[in-house]
Amino acid sequence: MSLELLIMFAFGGAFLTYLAGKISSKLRDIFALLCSVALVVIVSSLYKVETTITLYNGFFGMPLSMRLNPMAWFFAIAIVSSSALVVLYSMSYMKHRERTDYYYFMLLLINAAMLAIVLSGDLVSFFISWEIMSWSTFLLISYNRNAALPAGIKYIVMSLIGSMCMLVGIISIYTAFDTITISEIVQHMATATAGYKLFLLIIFSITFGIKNAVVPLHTWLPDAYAESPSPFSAVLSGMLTRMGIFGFLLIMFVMVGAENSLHMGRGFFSYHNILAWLGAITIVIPTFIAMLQNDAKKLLAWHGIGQGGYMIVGIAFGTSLGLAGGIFHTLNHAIYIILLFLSVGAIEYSTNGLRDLNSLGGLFKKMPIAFLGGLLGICGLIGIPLTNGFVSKWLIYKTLILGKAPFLAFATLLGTWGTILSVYKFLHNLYLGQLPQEHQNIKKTPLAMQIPIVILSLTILVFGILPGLPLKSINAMIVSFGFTPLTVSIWGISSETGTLNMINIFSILLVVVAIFWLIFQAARKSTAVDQYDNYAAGAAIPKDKYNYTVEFYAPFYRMATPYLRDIFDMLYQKIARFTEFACDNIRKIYTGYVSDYIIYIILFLALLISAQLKWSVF
Amino acid sequence: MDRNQISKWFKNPGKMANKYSFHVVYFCTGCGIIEIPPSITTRWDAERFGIIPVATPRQANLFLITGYVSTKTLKAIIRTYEQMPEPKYTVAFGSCPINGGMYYDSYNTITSLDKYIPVDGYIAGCMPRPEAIFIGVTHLWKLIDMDKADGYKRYRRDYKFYRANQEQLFKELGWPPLFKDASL
Amino acid sequence: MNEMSILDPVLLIAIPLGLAFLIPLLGLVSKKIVRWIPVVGFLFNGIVALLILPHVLKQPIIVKIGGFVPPFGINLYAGSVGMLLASLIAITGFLVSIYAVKYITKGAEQKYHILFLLLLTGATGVVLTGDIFNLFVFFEILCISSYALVAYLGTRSGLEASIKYLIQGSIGSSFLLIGIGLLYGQFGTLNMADLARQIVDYTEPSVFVSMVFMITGLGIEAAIFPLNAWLPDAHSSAPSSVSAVLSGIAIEVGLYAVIRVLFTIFAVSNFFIFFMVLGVLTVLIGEMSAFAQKNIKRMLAYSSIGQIGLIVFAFSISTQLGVAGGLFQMVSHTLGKALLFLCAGYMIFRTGSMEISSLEGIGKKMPITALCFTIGTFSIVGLPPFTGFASKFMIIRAALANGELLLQILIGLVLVGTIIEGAYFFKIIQTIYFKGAHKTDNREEAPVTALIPMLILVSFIIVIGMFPNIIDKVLQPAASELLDQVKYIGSVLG
Amino acid sequence: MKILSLFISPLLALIIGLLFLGISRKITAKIHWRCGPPVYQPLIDVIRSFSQKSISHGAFFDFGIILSLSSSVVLIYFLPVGDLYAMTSGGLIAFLYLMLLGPFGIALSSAASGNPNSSIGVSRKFLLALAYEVPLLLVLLTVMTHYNTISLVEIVNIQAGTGMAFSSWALVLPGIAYFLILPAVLGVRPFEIVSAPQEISSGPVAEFGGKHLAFYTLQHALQLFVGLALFVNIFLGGGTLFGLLNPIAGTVWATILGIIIFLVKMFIVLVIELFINAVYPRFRIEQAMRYLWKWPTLIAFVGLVIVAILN
Amino acid sequence: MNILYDYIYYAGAFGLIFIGIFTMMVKRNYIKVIIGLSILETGVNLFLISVGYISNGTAPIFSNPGIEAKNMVDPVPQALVLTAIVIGLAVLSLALSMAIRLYKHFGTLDLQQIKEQRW
Repeated sequence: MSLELLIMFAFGGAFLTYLAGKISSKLRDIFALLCSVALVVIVSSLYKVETTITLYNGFFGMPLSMRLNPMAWFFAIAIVSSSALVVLYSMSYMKHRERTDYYYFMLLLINAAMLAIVLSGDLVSFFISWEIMSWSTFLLISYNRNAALPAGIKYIVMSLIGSMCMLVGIISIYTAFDTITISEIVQHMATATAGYKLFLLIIFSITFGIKNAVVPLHTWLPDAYAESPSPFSAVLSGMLTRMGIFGFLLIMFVMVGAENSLHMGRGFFSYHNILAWLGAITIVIPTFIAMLQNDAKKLLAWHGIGQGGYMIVGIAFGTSLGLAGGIFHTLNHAIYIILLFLSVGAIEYSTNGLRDLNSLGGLFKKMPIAFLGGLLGICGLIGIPLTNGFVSKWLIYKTLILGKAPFLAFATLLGTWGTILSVYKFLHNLYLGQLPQEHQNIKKTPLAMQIPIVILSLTILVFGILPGLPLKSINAMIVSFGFTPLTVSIWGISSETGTLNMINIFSILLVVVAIFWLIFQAARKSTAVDQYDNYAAGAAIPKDKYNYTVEFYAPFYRMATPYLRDIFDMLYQKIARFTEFACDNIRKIYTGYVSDYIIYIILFLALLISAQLKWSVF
Repeated sequence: MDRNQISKWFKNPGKMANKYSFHVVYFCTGCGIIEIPPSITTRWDAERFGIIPVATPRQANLFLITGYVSTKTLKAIIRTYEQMPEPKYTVAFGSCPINGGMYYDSYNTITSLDKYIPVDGYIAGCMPRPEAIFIGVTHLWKLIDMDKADGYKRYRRDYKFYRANQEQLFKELGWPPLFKDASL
Repeated sequence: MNEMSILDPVLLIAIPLGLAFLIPLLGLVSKKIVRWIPVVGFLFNGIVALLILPHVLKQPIIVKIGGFVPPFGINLYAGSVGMLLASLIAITGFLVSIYAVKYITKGAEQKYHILFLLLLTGATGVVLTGDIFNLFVFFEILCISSYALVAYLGTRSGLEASIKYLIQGSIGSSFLLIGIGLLYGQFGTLNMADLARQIVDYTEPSVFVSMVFMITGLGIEAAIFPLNAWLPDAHSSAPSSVSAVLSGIAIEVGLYAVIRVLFTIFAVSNFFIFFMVLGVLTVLIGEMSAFAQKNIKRMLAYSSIGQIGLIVFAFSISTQLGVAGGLFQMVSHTLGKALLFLCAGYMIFRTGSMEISSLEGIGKKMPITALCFTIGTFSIVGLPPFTGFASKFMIIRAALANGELLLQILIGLVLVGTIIEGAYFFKIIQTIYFKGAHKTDNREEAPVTALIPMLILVSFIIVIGMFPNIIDKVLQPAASELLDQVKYIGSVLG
Repeated sequence: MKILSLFISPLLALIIGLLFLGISRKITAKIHWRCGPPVYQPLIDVIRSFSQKSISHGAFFDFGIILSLSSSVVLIYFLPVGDLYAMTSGGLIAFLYLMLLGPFGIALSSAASGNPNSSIGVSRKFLLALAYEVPLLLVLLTVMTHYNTISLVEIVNIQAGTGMAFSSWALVLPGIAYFLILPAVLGVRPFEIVSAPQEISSGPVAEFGGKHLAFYTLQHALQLFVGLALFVNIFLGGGTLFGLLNPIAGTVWATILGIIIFLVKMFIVLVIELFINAVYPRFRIEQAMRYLWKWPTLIAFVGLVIVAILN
Repeated sequence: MNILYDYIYYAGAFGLIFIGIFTMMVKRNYIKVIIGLSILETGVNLFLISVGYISNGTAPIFSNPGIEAKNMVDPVPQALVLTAIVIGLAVLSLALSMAIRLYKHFGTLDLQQIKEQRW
């Protein structure tokens, strides 16, 4: 299986899916699913293959190439598998929506573009795929209309800013080194000055920072996540946003090289340290803002930003342990956030688009599978031991503590505790507590939506208990960056400063739970009661209009709301408003009076003459 | 006190523990509640007998009806009583729950509580002093020892009777019957 | 020369001109046939131009009209730039005239087609001529026919735009003529090559006066920043097919003339910093003005100003790469903007309003048109894999190649303009596809004669965007032709 | 030793925890000038709870409380009591996370009951946790940074060599901070906001009766044990006393004595804590958060800064 | 005086150009603007003629062998002017025809009031 075939399959599949949709929607669904499953098969068959191919020399004579290495493979498999699950999920979720052809087309196109990004062997094809991804994402974010429209504009404007920065960076590299192939750039980079490297790092960091929503550049994300269709929110948060992490890895550890990017500047004011601090801020502030959200998807979106911070901290700290943590967290985040978005999507599906945390509750009896997904998802998000999130977070904490960065560690840990609060609210207000009367007879979750949720839930546990599975290929990636490899075994990680043995913890917990479960069963059997048989000072709980999930952390709201505002968003809004104002006024120079226009002409003439007198052309 | 007799503990730990760990629903039904604070604080210190007030019937095994029971309160009392886990005991406190006391002809006070929930013991007086409470508790111990404090069993057995009385008083109770298969 | 006697560049001018005057006669025969005359004419032109193009890449063709030797007679200079633009004009003209077959149904049809043919004849003449007064004449042909075409619909806005255009355009022509007169007074020749040769040796600075007048005169047609007040009015009020040509061809021809004058005749070198700033200013003002528009055609018109600014900027870098980038940007702008205007034409026709808000739900009503429009906007904004990206890539590369700080700052500003451009174009896309209620209107797709040109333009945009090497082969000789004054003089004067 | 401690540790912790609950009730009573219940009263309560017939709001209601108790037991395995510990994997970070699992299980369970009071209680519980975790994390980070390890056992071992952590003056401030937040960690007055029987009917445990309540009580006992033991381990040198046991190191007696020393230390901390507990009224949640984010956090932060500069 | 004599045509031409532009700039009436345009064009034409003009020159016809080429008036500008006049005429007629339509639509020829197309 060659890479050309893979790329052809990805892009061609997207187009063909669209065409198939013109014939019949059932055919399209099946075709889309087959396509994405086929991609999974192809990519997994390429495990441990390292190859480079040149696609064509068409772009101004620059060779556009594809290459496969451990890093690319790792991201590629994550992309294609999440895509396959999401496509499967969409088969039910999108059934009664309009423009589904378009939806599938864009979804598959985005996946193809992401695949092309991670596989691209040179910067121009990287950029082209990046942009295809950006605009197709824009088209899909806007899919839900109404509130989605400003979100889409916000996204595409910030994305454009990012890509313009990247374009400048790429062209500057091309000008400096006369090549765009990454492997050749790596060789040339040794000759570059430190200042130039710093310039490259910064300008690419803006791009990837926007994509990965590092704090001052994050403002596109909450709206975009919240307003796109749920399966796509999953892709968006799981993989698409994390292309930023891929980019950071690419620029920091592949192109500029670890030995350069980790020694840029001095002391606190070094590139990677500032990046790590930005990551820390990214963890703390959005996590606390998430606590104030009342929209399930928006809450998850803010967490998406916050979790991105862990990855940034991990990879910016730049030890093999931290790097492994950061990369592993990227994968883990993808798994659990996709799961969470799919669970919320299931609720949206069942309750006809309701995702307001204040008006739902008690759904765990009605939608057990979605609840399972939600529970394991938030466990992973918090990093409860035995879920995958724990391992990666553990790696990051350990790196930070032993790397003598207690304040960074504090930020990361604090972020975790903030996460617990807000995701518990998420879980509680959606699934636990009282089931409102109007949701007693909600739609059932279809099988096609249940399967991905179950698969992802199991993956969370498997990766949590046997973290060695993904860590092995991450280890290969780290080695390719020139770091010392970790001692990874199937159950965890061991190093001279402490080991992590997940299967150990798992087995003990399992035994203890079993023992207590037996004790529990042996004790007097309990009577089952319904949710209205609750003690509320002797009063009967009213069945209608009774929902106490509103304002779950009311005391905290009162305390924190004045301080927890997204100042950057406000700043950008101000800038946008100012730009609009400027745009609205600058066109007033076209006054509509011909005499004014003639004056402009005369003025131009005068200007030219004075320019001649100043610069003396002749 | 026989809570130090190990053999009894081995014979029936549940019963013994129930005796010496009265968790009282701290539910203010009437004026008698004024006698509870002295009894649980420094002067009389109910805790030395293992009696402590708890906030929710789910954790309790003793229900003290402290004083007169108005119709409105009765509804909450029934609800609370039904939510207590078995075994559970009820002690009516003061003369009002027994026969209405000084409210014997009041339109909104019930005169006999045991029409609505089973009562295991009465402490007469208006008001009974805290010492009387402890005497009542020791009597209850004896009743438990003799398995005569069987109010909760009676409630289960005669549920239809109680439910009928309750429904007669309140047109709508607001909760389903506790036992489905209870017979008269 | 013998084997390619059919491939005479003169035909490119002569055939449309002849056909234009043939139209009234043919109109007597059949009304319907008139509509197809421009199509036939530009098809022929396109084929001829594309056939000539490979030949001129190596060696420009000098056509001596009437057999006079260049400094004395009028000559056509069919170099790679000229032929590139001529083929572009022919192709665009061909596509737009196909579009116009069904689109122009009201009013004086015959006159429309005559004027249309004349307009593009003028444009072709401008890009091919080697004589400065001839350039003026062709320019006037172009201008006058466009004045008339802008007012073609006879609406209030059309008339207003037309007279404003006319007043400014006439001043521009007068200035151009003054410039030509001054040059002639100083050097006694009108041949560009000859002028160039003499100006190289001429040391007195007084020649700048004529240059200033010429640039101002041509600049009005080229819509460089303070001189472009006519553009939004004219482009938005004209029928869409005309707007497409005006935006896609007319202003670019004007710009070509400016560049030709600057590069070939005057060979200025240190004046470009001024034009760079001017270009960036044009970009910013154009894009910012477009941002606040409610009228779609006006928005597109302002966007054209922005694009022109970008092209000016690219040319002012005045390196091989920069000029090639500018030419490429011209090509991609022509394709993209023509496509956008064509799509907008039928979108406006179906909704009956030019307001952007009235386009809600048009994506459902006219899916193919909307798709073409979307691709056009992507190309104009410069998103891969469409042509706009490739040309922008080239320009940025040229700007960064020198490593000058000023250029870097200016390209930054240009990119800011691009972002603003992206913002408003994406808003339109949202309006087209995602705004409004979920209407279940019947499909009212544009007619086939409109769809064919649109789809052909789309395919050009995608193919050139993915394989820019195709056009790069023409761009490089073209750029070197513009930059290499000596070679130009040599090839004309022998 | 590890195998042995797998069985001994939880039993010890349960017994000691229940005993400490009883002792604390007794001592509080004594401070209140009462007689108080016998020290084994909590055991009676547990037995009574087991004997009662509880209600259940569904499988998840049961699962949460089982998980909570189990994870507390697992937590005990990580906690060195003298030389008694079963697991070191993951170190203090894993320990911190497992500490989370107990309250989390209870929260899940009580939320599944759908009781409004429980919901309020849980919300308060998490807010309080957030409030005290800020200084607690700072304190633990200070210690980990100071000793440059994430292993709890290693921290104890280092202290065994140097005496108590308090004797290193850099750790005095964190110690004070920890002591200030200890009532909040243990959830006793003045931070008894979560259960608050008079306000919200015991909060999270409002629906727990019978075996659920018994499990909760056991969990509570373990929580008490863990809170105290962590303090002893981190700041008071665990099961060592200024090298007193060094001459007999390695013998069984040393282990047993170590455990006893450990328990005594815990007891002392508990008694000091009780004096605060017995005389203070309850904070409101905002007051608690404001307090915890002010003084303890400030002290802990200064401590961390000092340690960070020293290193 | 000689200088004035040499350049009087230029002065006149630029004077006319200036007047023309000034008229176009300040006059509000469209017809007057057209008049200004026509003056401008006249000025330009005059300028072109004067470029080729040699005082006391002869017609550029080699009818008489005694006439020297350097005394001839340059014929090219005259050809140019002819073209320019034609073009000017075209523009003028177009402008005037539009004036009619303009008045029909707007009811006025005041350019200050015809400003629907702006911004």
